[in-house]
Amino acid sequence: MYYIVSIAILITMALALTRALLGPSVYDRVLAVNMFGTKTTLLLSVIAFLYGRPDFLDLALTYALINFIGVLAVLEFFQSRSIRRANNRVDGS
Amino acid sequence: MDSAIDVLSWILLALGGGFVFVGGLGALRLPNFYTRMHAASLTDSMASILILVGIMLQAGWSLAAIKLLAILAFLLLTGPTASYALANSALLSGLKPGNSADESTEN
Amino acid sequence: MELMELLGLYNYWAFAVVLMTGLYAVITKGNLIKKLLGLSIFQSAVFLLYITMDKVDGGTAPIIQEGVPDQIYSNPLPQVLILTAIVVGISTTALGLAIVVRIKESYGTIEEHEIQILDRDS
Amino acid sequence: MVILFAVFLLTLLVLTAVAIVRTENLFVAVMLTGIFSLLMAANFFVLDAADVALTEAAIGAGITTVLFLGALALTAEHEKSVSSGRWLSMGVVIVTTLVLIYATFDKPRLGDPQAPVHLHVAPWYLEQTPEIIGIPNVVTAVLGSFRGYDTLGEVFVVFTACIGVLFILSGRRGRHLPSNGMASSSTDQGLRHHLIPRVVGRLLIPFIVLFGFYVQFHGEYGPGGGFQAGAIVAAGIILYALLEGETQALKAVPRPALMGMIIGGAMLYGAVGIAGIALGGNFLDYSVLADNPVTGQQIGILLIELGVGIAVCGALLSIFHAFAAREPS
Repeated sequence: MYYIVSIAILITMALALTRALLGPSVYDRVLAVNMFGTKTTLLLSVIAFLYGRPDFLDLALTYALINFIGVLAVLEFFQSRSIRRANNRVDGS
Repeated sequence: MDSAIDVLSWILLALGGGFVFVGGLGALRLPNFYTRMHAASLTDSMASILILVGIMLQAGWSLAAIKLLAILAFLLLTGPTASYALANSALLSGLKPGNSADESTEN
Repeated sequence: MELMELLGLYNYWAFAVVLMTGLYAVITKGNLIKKLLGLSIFQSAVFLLYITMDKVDGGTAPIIQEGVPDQIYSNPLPQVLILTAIVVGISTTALGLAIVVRIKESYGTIEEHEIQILDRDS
Repeated sequence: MVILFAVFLLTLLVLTAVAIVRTENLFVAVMLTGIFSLLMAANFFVLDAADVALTEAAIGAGITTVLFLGALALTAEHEKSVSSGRWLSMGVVIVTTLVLIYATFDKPRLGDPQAPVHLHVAPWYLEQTPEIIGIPNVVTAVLGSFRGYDTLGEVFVVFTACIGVLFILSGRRGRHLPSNGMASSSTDQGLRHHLIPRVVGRLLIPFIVLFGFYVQFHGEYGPGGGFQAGAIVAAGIILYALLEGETQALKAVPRPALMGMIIGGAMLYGAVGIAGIALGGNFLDYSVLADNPVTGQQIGILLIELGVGIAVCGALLSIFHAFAAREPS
């Protein structure tokens, strides 16, 4: 059963990667990265049990905790970019 | 009793696998960014609940179950937050939600 | 068995392709950040090679379990080398990025050929 | 069966690497690097390297993306495509790939127990660790004790790289740039106006730091250790900086404290080594630190892991602040 779940997750990872490669907007790619992160968390939990070493759940826990820092960094990146552009417009006029 | 828990956990895992797959399909096939995000984020949360609870039933009362609970709690907190942040930055830079297929280009 | 032999080499093939993809980015791309990305891909390929070598059939991660006497463990040595190398890798990449940022501030560009033109003109 | 998972993951890895090199939008390339790192971590885990996977997770999930985005904000987002000598280099690369693949046919296959790597010192480490050091995680034992010199060197490489970044970036910015006090105040507000990320992020920061400490002090018994813990704690504080603005994060952990962490961590490592000499042993020989050699080894590993954790955390945070404090031209 773990195998079936892992295979479903792996196929979904491939689908998410396809979305990341196709785009078309940059946000689609960020979405794909975020999806990929959740899928990796689930895959690592499942494989930890598949291997019979549940003490390796620490790894999935790491991803669950810090994976969304990347998305927040993207939000901050776009926000400061739009502020900068607005400032440049004010300076230029 | 044990076999009942086993059956329940297999059902949850199978459902979770199904949700994961449907979410991936939605993220690939739906026509524009906001619909894709809708598909991905909702199924992400649902599949996380189903799969992690399924494994938790297998683990029984142990440190592993508590860790799984923590993973689930953090995923449920961070997943929707990440979706919010993403939708917000998309909206900020002028990607309009609409029902038409994707017309946006790389920016 | 033949198939398993070939699958057992797949990791090394993936290593070769990823390594050369990184090298290609380093030698052809003119953008300095792209070069650094290529360099970090190259680096990751080397990590992959080392970690591939640590696997033993039927083994598990080298954290000794009590009450399992005949457990086979994978090789800890490559893991130690790569564990430290990952952290060193991000620090050196950051150093590279810092240099790129300074180049951008001095030259106004991070494209290699434009920098060369500016250097020749001055 | 799991080997098939590995094959699948590796195929995705190769595709991602090719896509990173092909795309001309650097922002997209950085996002794909995130996927690349996730795939690497999953691969490491499948190949039984839990400690390495944890390191890749701690570094790749947040810090790499944040650093590259910081550098992109200061430089440019698009690359200009120039194709000079592209076919020649493509040819060279393909030929080298084929040569490398040809060479792999002489390699022992994946997981072969008779491979030369598994016959030399590795069995000795696995056998002797429970007796000499008495901790379950052999990776930590080799890292901290058997190959302590190596790790000392790596810590000083991180230290040196961090000093390099600070030298290059912390000076005054380029002379031709107008200093705009208004811009700095308006861009450095973090995500203060986004209520949801702010609330959730602030809720998570204590857990991230706590988990970092768990990884630090549980490293002898499970996957973990100083390198991972330093990166995780640094990620937590970087999250604070993203949410509240960089100046606010500097109030929480000021620059002198960061300097103290980098130097103090590296010095702690060195001091443990010198304490070994002072007590009559060799440099980095922990057996003399306590009456019982096994306890001495454990104390030594605990202390040097602490030094590594502090130094790595300080170095990564200083690097982050060096990039974040700079104004784009």
